[in-house]
Amino acid sequence: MSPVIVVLAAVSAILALTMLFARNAITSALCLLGVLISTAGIYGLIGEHLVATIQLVVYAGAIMVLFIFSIMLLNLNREETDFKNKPGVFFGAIVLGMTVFGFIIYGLNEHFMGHRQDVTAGQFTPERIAELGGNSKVLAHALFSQYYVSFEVISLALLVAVVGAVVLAKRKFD
Amino acid sequence: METSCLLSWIIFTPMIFGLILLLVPTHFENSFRKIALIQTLVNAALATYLYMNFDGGNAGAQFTQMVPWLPDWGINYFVSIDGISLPLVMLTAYVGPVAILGTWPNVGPADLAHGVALKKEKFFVFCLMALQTGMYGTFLATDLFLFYFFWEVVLIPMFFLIGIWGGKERIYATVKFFLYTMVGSLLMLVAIFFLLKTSAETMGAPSADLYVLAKLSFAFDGSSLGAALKSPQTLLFLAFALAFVIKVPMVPFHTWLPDAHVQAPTVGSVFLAAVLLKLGTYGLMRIAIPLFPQAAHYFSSMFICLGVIGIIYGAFCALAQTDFKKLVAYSSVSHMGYIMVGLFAFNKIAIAGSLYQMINHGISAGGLFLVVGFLYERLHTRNLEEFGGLSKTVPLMAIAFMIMTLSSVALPGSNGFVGEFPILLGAFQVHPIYVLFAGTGVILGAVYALKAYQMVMLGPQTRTDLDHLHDLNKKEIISMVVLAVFVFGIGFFPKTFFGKSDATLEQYSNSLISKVSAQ
Amino acid sequence: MTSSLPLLILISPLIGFFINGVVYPLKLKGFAKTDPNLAGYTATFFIFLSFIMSCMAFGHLVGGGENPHVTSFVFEWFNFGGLSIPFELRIDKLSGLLCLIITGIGTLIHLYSTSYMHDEECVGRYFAYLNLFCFNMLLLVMGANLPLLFFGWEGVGLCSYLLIGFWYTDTEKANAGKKAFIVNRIGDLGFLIGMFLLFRELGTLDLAQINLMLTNPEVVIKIMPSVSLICFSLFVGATGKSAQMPLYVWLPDAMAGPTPVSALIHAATMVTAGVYMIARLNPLFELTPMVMSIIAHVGAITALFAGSIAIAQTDIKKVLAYSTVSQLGFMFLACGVGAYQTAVFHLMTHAFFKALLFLGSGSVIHACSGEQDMTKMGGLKKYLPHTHFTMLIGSLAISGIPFFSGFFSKDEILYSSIALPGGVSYLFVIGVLTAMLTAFYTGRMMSLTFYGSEKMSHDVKHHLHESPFLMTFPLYVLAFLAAAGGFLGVPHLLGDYLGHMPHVLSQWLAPVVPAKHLPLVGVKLPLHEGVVMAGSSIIAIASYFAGVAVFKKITFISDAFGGLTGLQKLLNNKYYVDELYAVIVVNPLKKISAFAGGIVDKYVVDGAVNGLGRGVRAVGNSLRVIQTGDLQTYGLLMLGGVLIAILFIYKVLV
Amino acid sequence: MNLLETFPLNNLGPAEYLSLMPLFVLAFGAVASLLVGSHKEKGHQYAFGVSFLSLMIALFQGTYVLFAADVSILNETLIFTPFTKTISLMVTLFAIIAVVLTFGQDKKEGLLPEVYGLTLFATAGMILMMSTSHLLFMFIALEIMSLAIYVKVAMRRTSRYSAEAGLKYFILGGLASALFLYGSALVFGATGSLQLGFIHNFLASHPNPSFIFYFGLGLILTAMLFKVGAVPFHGWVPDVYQGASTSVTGFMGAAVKFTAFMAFAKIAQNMVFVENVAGLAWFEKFIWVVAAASMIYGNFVAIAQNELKRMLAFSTIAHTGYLLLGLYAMNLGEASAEAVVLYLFFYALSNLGAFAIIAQFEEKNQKDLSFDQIAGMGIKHPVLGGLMTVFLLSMAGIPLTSGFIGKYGLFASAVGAGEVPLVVIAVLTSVVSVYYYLRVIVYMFMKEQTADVAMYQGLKGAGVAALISAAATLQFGLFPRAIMSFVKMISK
Amino acid sequence: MTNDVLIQVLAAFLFTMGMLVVLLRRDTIMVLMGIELLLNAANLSLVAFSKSNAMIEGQLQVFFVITIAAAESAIGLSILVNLYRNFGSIKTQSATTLKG
Repeated sequence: MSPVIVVLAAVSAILALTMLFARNAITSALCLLGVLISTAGIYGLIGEHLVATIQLVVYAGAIMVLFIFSIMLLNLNREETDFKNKPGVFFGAIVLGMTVFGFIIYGLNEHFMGHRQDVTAGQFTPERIAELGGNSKVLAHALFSQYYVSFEVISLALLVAVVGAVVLAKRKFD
Repeated sequence: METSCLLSWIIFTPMIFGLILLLVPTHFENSFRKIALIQTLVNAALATYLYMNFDGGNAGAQFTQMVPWLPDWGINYFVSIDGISLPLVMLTAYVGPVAILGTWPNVGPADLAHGVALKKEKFFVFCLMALQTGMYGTFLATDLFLFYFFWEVVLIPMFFLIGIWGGKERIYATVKFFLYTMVGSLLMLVAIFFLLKTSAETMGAPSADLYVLAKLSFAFDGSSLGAALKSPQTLLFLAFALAFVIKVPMVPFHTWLPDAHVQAPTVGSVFLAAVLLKLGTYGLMRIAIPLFPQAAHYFSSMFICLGVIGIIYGAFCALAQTDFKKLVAYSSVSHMGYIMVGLFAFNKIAIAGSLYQMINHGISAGGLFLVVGFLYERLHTRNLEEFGGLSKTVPLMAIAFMIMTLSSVALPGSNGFVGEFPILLGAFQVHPIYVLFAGTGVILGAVYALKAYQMVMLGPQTRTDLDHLHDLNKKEIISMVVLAVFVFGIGFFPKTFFGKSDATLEQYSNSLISKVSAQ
Repeated sequence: MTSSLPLLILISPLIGFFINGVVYPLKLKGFAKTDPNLAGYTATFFIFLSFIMSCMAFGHLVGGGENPHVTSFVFEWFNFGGLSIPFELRIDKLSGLLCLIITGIGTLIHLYSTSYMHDEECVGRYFAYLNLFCFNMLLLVMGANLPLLFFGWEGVGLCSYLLIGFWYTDTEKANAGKKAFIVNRIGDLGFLIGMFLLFRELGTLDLAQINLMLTNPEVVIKIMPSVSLICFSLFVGATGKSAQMPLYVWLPDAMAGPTPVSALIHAATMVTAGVYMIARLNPLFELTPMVMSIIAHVGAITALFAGSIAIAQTDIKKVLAYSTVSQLGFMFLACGVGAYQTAVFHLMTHAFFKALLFLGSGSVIHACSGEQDMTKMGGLKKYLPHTHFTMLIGSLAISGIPFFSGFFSKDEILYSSIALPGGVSYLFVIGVLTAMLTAFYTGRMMSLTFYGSEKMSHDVKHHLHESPFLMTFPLYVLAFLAAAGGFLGVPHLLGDYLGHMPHVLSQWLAPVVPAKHLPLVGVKLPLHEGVVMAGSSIIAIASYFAGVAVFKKITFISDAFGGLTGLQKLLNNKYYVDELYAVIVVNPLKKISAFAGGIVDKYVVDGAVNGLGRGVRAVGNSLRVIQTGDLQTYGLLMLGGVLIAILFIYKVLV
Repeated sequence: MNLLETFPLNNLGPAEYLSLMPLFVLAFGAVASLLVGSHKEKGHQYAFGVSFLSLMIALFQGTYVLFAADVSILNETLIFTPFTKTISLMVTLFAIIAVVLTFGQDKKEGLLPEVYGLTLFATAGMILMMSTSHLLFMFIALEIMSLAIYVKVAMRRTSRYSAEAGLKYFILGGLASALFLYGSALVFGATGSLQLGFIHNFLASHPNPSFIFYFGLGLILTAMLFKVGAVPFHGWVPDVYQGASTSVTGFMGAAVKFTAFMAFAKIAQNMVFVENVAGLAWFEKFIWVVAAASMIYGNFVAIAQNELKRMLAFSTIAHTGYLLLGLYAMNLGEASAEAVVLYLFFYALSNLGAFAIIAQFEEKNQKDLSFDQIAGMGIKHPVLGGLMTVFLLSMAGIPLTSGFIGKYGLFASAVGAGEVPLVVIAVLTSVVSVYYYLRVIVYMFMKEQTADVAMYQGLKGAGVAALISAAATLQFGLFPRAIMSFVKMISK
Repeated sequence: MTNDVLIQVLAAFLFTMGMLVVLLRRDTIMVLMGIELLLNAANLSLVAFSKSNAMIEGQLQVFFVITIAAAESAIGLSILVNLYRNFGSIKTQSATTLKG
């Protein structure tokens, strides 16, 4: 395993933690941004260039900008004194989350130790992809040959989003 | 098996009239009762025709009609009549017009002042008709699902009758009535599911036909109480029995009855006492006992004991009442106890007696509630202490009341005796001690009945406002005369009235007793 | 033989009932409007009709061979699952006799009432009830099976209820009627149980069949274990109807009804139903000496008890009422010792003289414009000669003065109580004592009423008048019967002297009620019949005239002997029996019912139901708190759910 | 071997287009109604007209192709069988009723014309969701549906209740869909596919999958349970039902529940009810608990409510419990599948009707309809009262109404499958439910009218919707044979 | 331990963090970000799985998911604006008028 991935993973983990505990919304937003970027980096490192790019452009680029913009708009960048949670709730949540995390780890471990080979590997080994002309090309073909229905359907979602945003955020109510 | 639509006509005539009624504009208010009267008379005529053509020699189902309804679930619209349901159908048919006539609203300014005026008349009459459809259906259904269907349908109009036209506590009473019945009947529903499942397993296809289900036999182990309680037959039996004894009502499930009766409008009480309570005993007689004979027999002494408790307890409660209607209601509890005793005695005579008693109680209790209604409509009170010495002013009412009282204390020559004597005689052959206690009901019954009669009719007149207390009018006289004819007719000539049931009863009790003794 | 005669006998008073109860009111639109005479004569006519027919039926029986009877089968009453009860009437020698008594005396009393009740309102109602009573009474004696007997049995109870409460506006009277009905009901339960037992043992309720089956030894052996129970239950029924201890309490109160009613129902006919029933079922009772002795004891004790009360009463009708109870005690004593025909004999004579006495007292009361208190009478002899004469005969008869009817029957009872194997010596002593008391209080009554100083108020005195013919005529007829009736049962001892006069009655009843042979000397007590006879008659005469003499001046014995005040008080208050019953029976019942209806039902049974409802609501309300409205709480809940799912998975897998 | 061979272009034939047609119709209809909705005065009418029209077309077109041969698009991403088409039609029917219900209420409830378009989008999403058998595609469909609903819920912009409800629904819904996504990711990792059919086969061949599969499955089921609103994933239900405008709530209560439960059933059938996978036994226990909890919680808390919509919300939680009972029985008995479909269908109809009635009694921008407001309403407006009674009785499962038939079938199948204890719980809790349904009737018919707060202007669209639902309710309650045998046939 | 495992663990961790953010932060906007984080974690594991299975399905799905995420955040933010208009605050606990 490549050290760079380890570093990125560590970074994003730390950023995630910071995001959880940071007092300032802006800080958290920036942390999230960092997480997303490092995730993109990881994508890139494991050879998923197209995904990495989209991650950068859409997520880090568009969505986060939207967030930060609205934070500014509603000027929420004041200090948040505390979580306003009862300590019981707080630690309860933490414990719950950690338990879940533990279970996942347990599962992953079991998976990678034992059941890994149950899954029949696909044909798209790195060599095969390289032979077919690279990751992006393959994905593009796949997308528009097999998944174009989904692709079309997504447009519905976006349309709904647009309409919804307009309807909800329209300034004055007639 | 010959088929005929007559029963369907009997069942649905009220509904048809009801739907027609809904189309009549509301401002014909005063004619709605007339329509109801016509409908009940039509039903009475149909029932009489049925009675004429009923073959008393045939023990099995007659006038059967089978229309596929939900064949996938083995459920059909299957109605038929036999000697057991015949008297009850006749009862319903004749109580109908009597109740309508006896509670005919004569709206005067005084009544308006007391809010007895025609209130939502159309809906009222519609409820009455729906109620009748439900009752006929329950008595005539030969398909378990259909039975349950009508059994529940009965609740709805009654719910409205009590809830809308009832007294002060009407809402409490009606909700209690509905829920109480619901608890039992939903457990019964589960039992029905189980029956259908079993029938599907044993006969390949599910079937809710009672005659088919009667062929099923369920494991029963009477070796010890624990074993008995564990065996499926017991569970099924108890599930059904609970539903029915709540309706009967058997102590300790009786508390809905006084409330419902006291709050219900007179016509509602009449139907409730005369017919609705019989649904419970009919269910026991038709379903719970014959389908699960061993279990029923195993627990019979328990039920008889509860029945006896009901007789005595109900009598004592009745004795304690000052509300006339409540007194009659508790007397119903007491009298229905006899039926329980008779049904669970597993003795020919007693079983026959219980069937007779169902009819007789229907007549006497109905009559008594009518009398209560007469008084309430005139004096707007039910408190016994506010009456007294009325028979000087209203001799006819006094006579009617006396006749009904006699019937309710089971004086020989009145119908009450025809019911109670065989029950006690038959049950005595099996459970002498219980009957000894049940017999005390004969005394207590006299005590409270005469107490009521005396407090209302005898003694010096205490009220001063009796000037506008008028005696029975024509309609009321007719209704009471009809009842009186039945009281003495049955009292003297039971054979004439119940003769057509003998064959069925004979076969019924024979098969029952043989099943039990086989165990 | 079968004929429609019994049916006609039965029906005719019923027709009268309908005419008086339904036809006239319908025609005249109201009960109060019926003309008294019309009502009275109608009723009388119909009961007289059935009297005639009874005589015809009687004629059939005379010399009708071995146990002749006239039956008419009317219709099937019950018939299901082995319970077959035909509506069948049978007149045999016993019921024939009783039919005569009922219809005969009934006719007289109807006639009497016509005049007596003339000024009342709703006379139509009265006569309707009276006819209805006759119908039921006839059904009682003619019914061929126990349920029919029970039919009549309850029917007469109803009529007595209605007639006692005839003046219903008076709460006292209404209560008296209620009391009568309810106390009777207690007995009826016994009767019912007896019937059920009989049916279980014999499978039939037909009287003739029962008696027939009992001649069969196997059957006897079969029912032996339960026969005592059967007889006892039936006897309980009898005590209720015939006012024996401890159920006699209703009869004195029953005097609240009109006097002719007391005469007919509470003296002559209804109250003797118990005796009739026991006599009718004598083969059954024969089987159980134990119950027989119970009957004898109860009878004797009742006789003495009631007799002693009668001494201290001032209400003339109360005196007669208690004397009735005491005479009934005599009859039961006779039954108890096994002398059924004697009991029937006394029943008959008692019917004569007690009816006479009641009617006489009625005439007195009538004359004294409704006054019943003897202390406000006295010296009426010269105002009411006919009444006095007839009542004198009646009193002599009841006191057992020789050669009046009472003498023969009572004497026979007394002697049977020592001469028969069932007899007991001390019961004989009690009997003699009672006889003495009877004569004594009768004398007292006569003296207080007819002799002695006049104590009535002026206006009463002013209105004093002898009753009209319609009332005196029955008196004379009954007086004749009371005087001569005894000669139907002349004991052999006397009969031999009197030109071999036979004991007609016992011969007559023999097929139904076998006559017991009485030895010349008592077996229980070595007394010669003649001695008993002489002794009792001497005692009777002595105490009668003592009674007459003593009470010329005074009202109570205690007035003479001050020491007896306490006793006097006790007697005057009837031994406080009513109060006792109130304490041990009535009040507890009231309390129980109040408890059951007021506490148990409302708070325990119903409380459980409502409590359940409240519980559900409470649970609902407490569960609401989960719904905090904070979305992150909901999120936490979700996460918890996820965790639960995972835990389930984990549990299953590991 | 080059790309084109690796990814052959498989074009859609006429059959495929025909079966996709309803989607196209709905999509275009939606857009059209959005456009015409922007008209100044008559925006609402036009938008309603267009959307109603397109829904009708979709309905008829769907009926037309109902029994066409099965169509599977793009290696089983979308499968159109008579069954899926039928349930899609049912949803379309709900949408029609909902649209009619909205029309006439929209102004009062402060809804913009866009609501119709969004309804159409949501319907399209639902149809997709029922037709697909691919987890990710299901996710997309779910999102389309949900996004539209979020907007509809939050649409009453001047009402803070609406805003709050929108927020809650959105956040929790987003959480749920994230869980769904991560779950499907894990499943994908464990089985190597997102195709339900493939996963089924995989499980059949590997009876002992890895833990993360179960974990992922758990997350997916959680998401579905959230959508159907089962305890403990129910938190949003009452608040959203109450906050959203009544017509929207009606649509949600009917269509969304229906769709989500159908998807749930499909997932369960493919990923849970697999023979000889011992590990899946947990599912039964889990569902048992959730079902029992939902019945008890829903019914008991509903008793404590004094507002109509909120009460119905809790009752809907209880009904979810009953449905889960049916689902539970599904892996034991075959009959349950039909029973569940029928029950859902009947329940959705009655639910729509009930909300249609409530909508007419409500005031402008009202939070909820309190019991006191409906006091005496049944007397004042007998027709509405009668209809409401029908719906309530149907939900309570009283005969004469379809609710009874549905309940009967459901419980009967459960008992047939041998699960008696849960049925007993269900039955006893439904007694409780009878109490609070009756309470409404009591208030409507038996209480004296306190103040005439409820405004009701004549029979509007809502009335029509109520009438339609009532007619259906009674029809299926008395003569359910036809629809029963139909469902039996198509679910073969 | 290979890249796959590492990435999976990272995904799991991010997932947990996202969940905690959603549950614990009181700013609605933070909650939205938490959801984004959740989706991101899901994407990550999806891609990694499909990569390790030598497939491309995962990657393809990721496109859709990202699009959906964008749509969601758009709606979310507009709802948030709406909330801010009505309550003057975007704290979650401010929007608790519907309860019980």
